[in-house]
Amino acid sequence: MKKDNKKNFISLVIVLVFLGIVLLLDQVIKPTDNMSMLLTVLQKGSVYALAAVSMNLLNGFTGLFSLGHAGFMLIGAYTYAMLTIPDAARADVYQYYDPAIRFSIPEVLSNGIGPAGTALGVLIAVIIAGLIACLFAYLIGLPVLKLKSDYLAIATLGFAEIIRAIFQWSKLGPLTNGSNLLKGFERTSTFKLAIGDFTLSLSTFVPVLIATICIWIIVLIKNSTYGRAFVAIRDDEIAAEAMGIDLAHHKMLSFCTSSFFAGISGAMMAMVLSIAQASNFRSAMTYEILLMVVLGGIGSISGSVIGAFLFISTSEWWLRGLDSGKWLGISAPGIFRNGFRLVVFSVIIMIVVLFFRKGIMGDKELTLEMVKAWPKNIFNWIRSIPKKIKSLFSKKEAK
Amino acid sequence: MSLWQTIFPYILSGISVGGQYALIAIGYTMVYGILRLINFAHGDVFMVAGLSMVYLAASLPLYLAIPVMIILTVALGFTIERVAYKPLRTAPRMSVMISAIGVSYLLQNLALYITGGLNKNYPEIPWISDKITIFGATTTRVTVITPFVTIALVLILVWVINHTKIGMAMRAVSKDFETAQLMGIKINNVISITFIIGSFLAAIGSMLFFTNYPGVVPTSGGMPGLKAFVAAVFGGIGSIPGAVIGAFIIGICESLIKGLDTILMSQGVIAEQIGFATFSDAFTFILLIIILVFKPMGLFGEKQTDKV
Amino acid sequence: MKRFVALGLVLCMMAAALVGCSSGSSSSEKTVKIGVFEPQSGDNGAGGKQEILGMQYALTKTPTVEIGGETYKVELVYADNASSNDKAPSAAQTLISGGVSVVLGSYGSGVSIAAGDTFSAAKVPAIGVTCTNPQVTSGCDVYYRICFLDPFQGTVLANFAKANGATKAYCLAKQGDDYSGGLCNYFIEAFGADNCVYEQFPADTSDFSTYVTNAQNQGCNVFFAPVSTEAAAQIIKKASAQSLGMPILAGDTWDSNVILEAAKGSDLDINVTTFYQEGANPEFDNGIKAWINSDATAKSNNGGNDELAAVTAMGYDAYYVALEAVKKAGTTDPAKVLEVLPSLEYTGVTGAIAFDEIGDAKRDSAFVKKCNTTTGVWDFVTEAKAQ
Amino acid sequence: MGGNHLNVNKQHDLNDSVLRLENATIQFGGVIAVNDLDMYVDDGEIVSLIGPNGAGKTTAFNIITGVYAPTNGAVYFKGKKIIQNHPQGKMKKMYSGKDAEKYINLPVLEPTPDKITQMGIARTFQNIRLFKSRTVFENILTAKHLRRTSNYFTSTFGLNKDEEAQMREASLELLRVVGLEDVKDELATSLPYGKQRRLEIARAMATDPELLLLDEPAAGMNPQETLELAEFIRELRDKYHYTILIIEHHMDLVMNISERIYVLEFGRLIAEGTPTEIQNNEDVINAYLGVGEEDA
Repeated sequence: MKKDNKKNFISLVIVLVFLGIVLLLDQVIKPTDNMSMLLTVLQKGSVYALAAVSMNLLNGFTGLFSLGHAGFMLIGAYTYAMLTIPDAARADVYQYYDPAIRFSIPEVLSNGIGPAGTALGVLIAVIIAGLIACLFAYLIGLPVLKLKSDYLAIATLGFAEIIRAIFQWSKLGPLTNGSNLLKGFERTSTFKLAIGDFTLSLSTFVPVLIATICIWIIVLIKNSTYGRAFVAIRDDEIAAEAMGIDLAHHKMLSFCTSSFFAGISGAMMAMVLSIAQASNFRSAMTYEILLMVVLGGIGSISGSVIGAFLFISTSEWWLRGLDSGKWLGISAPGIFRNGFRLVVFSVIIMIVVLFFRKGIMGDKELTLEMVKAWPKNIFNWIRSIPKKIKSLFSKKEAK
Repeated sequence: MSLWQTIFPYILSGISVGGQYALIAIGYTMVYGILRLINFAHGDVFMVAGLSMVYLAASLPLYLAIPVMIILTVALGFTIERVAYKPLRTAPRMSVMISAIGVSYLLQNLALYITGGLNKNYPEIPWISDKITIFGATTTRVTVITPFVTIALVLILVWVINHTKIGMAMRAVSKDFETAQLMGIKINNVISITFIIGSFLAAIGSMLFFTNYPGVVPTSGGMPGLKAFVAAVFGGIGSIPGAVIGAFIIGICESLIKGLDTILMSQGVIAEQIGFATFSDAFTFILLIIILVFKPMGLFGEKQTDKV
Repeated sequence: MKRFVALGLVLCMMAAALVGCSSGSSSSEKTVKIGVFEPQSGDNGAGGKQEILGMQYALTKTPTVEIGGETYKVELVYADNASSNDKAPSAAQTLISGGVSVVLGSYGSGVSIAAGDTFSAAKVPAIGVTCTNPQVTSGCDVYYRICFLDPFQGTVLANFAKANGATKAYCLAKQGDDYSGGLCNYFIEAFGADNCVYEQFPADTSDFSTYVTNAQNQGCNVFFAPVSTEAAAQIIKKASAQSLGMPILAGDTWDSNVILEAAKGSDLDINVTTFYQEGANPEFDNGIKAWINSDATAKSNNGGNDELAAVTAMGYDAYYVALEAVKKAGTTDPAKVLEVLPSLEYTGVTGAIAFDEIGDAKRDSAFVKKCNTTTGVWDFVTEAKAQ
Repeated sequence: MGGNHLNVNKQHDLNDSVLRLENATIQFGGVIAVNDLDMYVDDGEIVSLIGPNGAGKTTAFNIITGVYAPTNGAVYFKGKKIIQNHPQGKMKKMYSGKDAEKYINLPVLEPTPDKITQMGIARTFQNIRLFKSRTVFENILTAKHLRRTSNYFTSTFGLNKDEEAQMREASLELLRVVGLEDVKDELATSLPYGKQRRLEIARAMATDPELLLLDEPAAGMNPQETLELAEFIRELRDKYHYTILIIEHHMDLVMNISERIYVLEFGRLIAEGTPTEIQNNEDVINAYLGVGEEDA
């Protein structure tokens, strides 16, 4: 037990240091700097990390293959956006409709209790976003959670499409602005904290913080007795039920929890992109999140986080050069043209899917011991390469 | 205008779309019947067939381009199975499905790269692109012949499955994978042939589809693919006639829903537009969920139970 | 073990990427970077590429600029916003972090609206080339544009339709597309909502035959479909196949050789409003045509021929507006460039350009062109002014 | 037909039995897998259910544990009716068993397996079903989930520290009892076969049952191991006062530990009695003759 406490303490310190660094980066890096992509990656990465971890909770731990994630993120994004557009901006945003909601939670609260109200309002809106997604998940879960693996996948995929159509329906225009985009709501680029003369920029810190807290809660769930029940359902549904685990109840819990956090990540997505539009939340988004989970390792929370950040940083930043002619100093405009990045990317993913089926982490979690052992392991691995190559050839000869 | 006159054009285009979905749906239903795998990449094979036709027709005469396109598509289907699914035969179903999603992602991105993300115009195939008038509705010939081509191909396929040795092997494998293997059926050959047939039909389907709707983009395969899969589920996965009937129903419903505002207004049922067209894609999925909840095995599917 | 192989792979990738980042530009020559924020893929990919062509041609003509007495080499920095609103902010951020002084684009309004906040946060000025939705500039203090707006264009089109005897209009927009949705909205406002049937098709629609049937069954006598060229080509095919029987009307996106190609040989009556009429400036026309014909990539980006799109001309003008701006600012600092934009004036091939207090171009005329389906070119119809 | 019912040897009140099956019948399509099964297990008894392969033994287990709803019949646990059904839907016409009228107007009771386990019936599986990604210890701990008092919220945020500690302690204790303490951190599926069987029993025990259903616990074991297992089962019964129902093919084990034995053939009960009675029962000998049924 003591050892556990010490471990928890160390992880807490690491997380706090990480958050501190993010806060610092937020102040140091200006948007026009070369390194500002780092902030973009941190912002988007934390959105997708939460989305991937919440999907992993369902697909990885509970073994329910659901493809409805984009739908729940959409609900979260719209709920958040609708609740935080300042009243004055509504007429401009709802160009063609008469807005039905005439208040903004942060605005109402900041009128009541000052600047802290804005922060509180944003927080409340984010939580409501999660709760509404959770409510939808409950309603959807009632009929579909009985379905088996691939039928569940296709049914949830279908529901995501239905949700998208509903939010685009012109009759709901006063709420959702029809199929047009929502903007002008509280967004990360406006998150600032004024301390005396000094203004602290929080545009990266806030999403990273929200994601950290949410992922931390998911870790707690995973380690709780309910988390063990979820894994039991994944490992063997029949045995789990025979051990007294109520399948319907636990599947629903997992589904709703996953959707709750998906809703929050949707709200964060709106915050980071500063727009929300139904047409962005398509099944392709679900697939991308799924591929992040696969990349990181199904069943590993740290894997999903790594997968998400890797996916985002390569696609948004490091591999951009593959699209614009020059990468790593190699200039080949004929090959490195628009779309090449995605081709390279999908090839890497197929390699992972086919040859490294467990992804980066497998179903293990990143631990301090593992990090400590890395240098040695990597060294050993490099040393073993010649042998492997040799054995590869000798095998062929044997054939 | 009489009701019939109003809705006939919708039904006509619905039947035509349905026929094209049917040709894709067969690929889904056969693969699912044998491998229990939703081949998410199948819609993209359909898209690649369309795209390769665009490029082939630019340099070859049509009478050569069409067969080459079909061969390429079939080769693609075969290769996908060998490279992306065969190594995962013993892996959990989720892994194979993820692999399928990965292949779909790869094909779409490759198409994006090659086309530069631009819409490609499908070449006009003479005769079937001609304009004709039927019962007062003007349309292209392809619209009218699609259902007949579809039904003819399905009849041939059903005959193959019921009366040839390979058809028998297919039926055996779909009934019981392991036992079929023990009985000496060469599983891999059967699976490959299933993919070949599926891709062949997708190639024909793409020809009819893109002649009708002549723009090919990397995401062209996505929606038709999903709808065709829903059609397969609707008809009862593994059942070819089921898939075909499901596809026609979905095609007609979809077309009618797009025109529902107009139909209802012309009949005086509603005074102003409701915007049903928004749900033309979603409707397919509503149908899917209703079927899955109330008749999970589809119209013609067989029930399976897990052994404890 | 495989895990470590994967990890090793990842680490290699990271290392490679970091190397890639650090190896920035090292040339001693002074450059000014102009961001090109355009769709190069997706629905509007074709249009975006044509718009870029104008900028690229302008770059070949004027590759340097005098800023504060020094000669700067102009460099175009591209970012593909993929016609997708969710990809737009990060594409914008790529440009900003690339150190651009001013950004041009985009074709399509949605992406510009979506990226406005990103530009605004970084105080980097953006000059819209053909994004016509009012929201592009109305909610964003750094967005300017050189084209006319949808309320104007919609009114011009509605008036044109009425003048040609239309009494009932069928309006078709793409769901979630700010350009077509906005334009339809303003068209309906000007035409009279009671006489319009307005429908939206979902993304990824390929079957437009039902919409054509809807228009016929509703007894409309003009078909207004200001959608992307990709959908346009399909609509034209279906309209032709089903003998639409009414004129088709559209906005500036349709001024593209994609439309000409699709409509060639049919019996359709297609009219569009646009920014530029070929022939207004023969020197520019001939110059750019010669350039397109000499450059294979440019030609394929233009759709395989040298037919000029109005957006190309607009892109050409936008490039010079950007040069004027940095010249006037006397520095490459985006914040300074932003300051001089309100007072900037420039006369380009598409006419005189100046900005009003919102940041919109003071333009009062649009050209109406008609598709000649036998020869496959645009015929000039009229020049429409705002009332 | 009829007359196939065996007379109950002992005179006693059936309501005292821990488990009682009454007219339990299950029909899949045209096949009757379990036919009109009447049996009981008394408090603290070790009873075996034997019969040739395909006789319907595991199906009987599946009825008791709620995996399959019986087509007709009822199950009582500690005198309380827990499962009851009569032919419904398509089965109304197809049903070819007996006593359909008896339950026709009675309410249908079809609890899911977890509810049955909740009541105090736990089982093991013929084809071992351990939680394969988890360690030995975690397998036990997972089964403790059933008797939690914490809810989703409290257990997530660590507000159930005492209970969690108690669950861990109890799981360790169980591992000690079954002698798997030394391998507690190994992956469950990496254990040798015999130990996996033991772990399955321990996991079932972790749900705090009164009635244990063991489905072929000695399958794949050698005579020595089988002997140990018999001793082990008896110990468990004595220590925890379990009532135990076993399906088994190893006759040594069955005859060694059973107080009573039921014999099934083709879904029907053909004999019931003490080991000695069964060994001398002609029906049983006939059923087993020629079949030569014995696992290696």
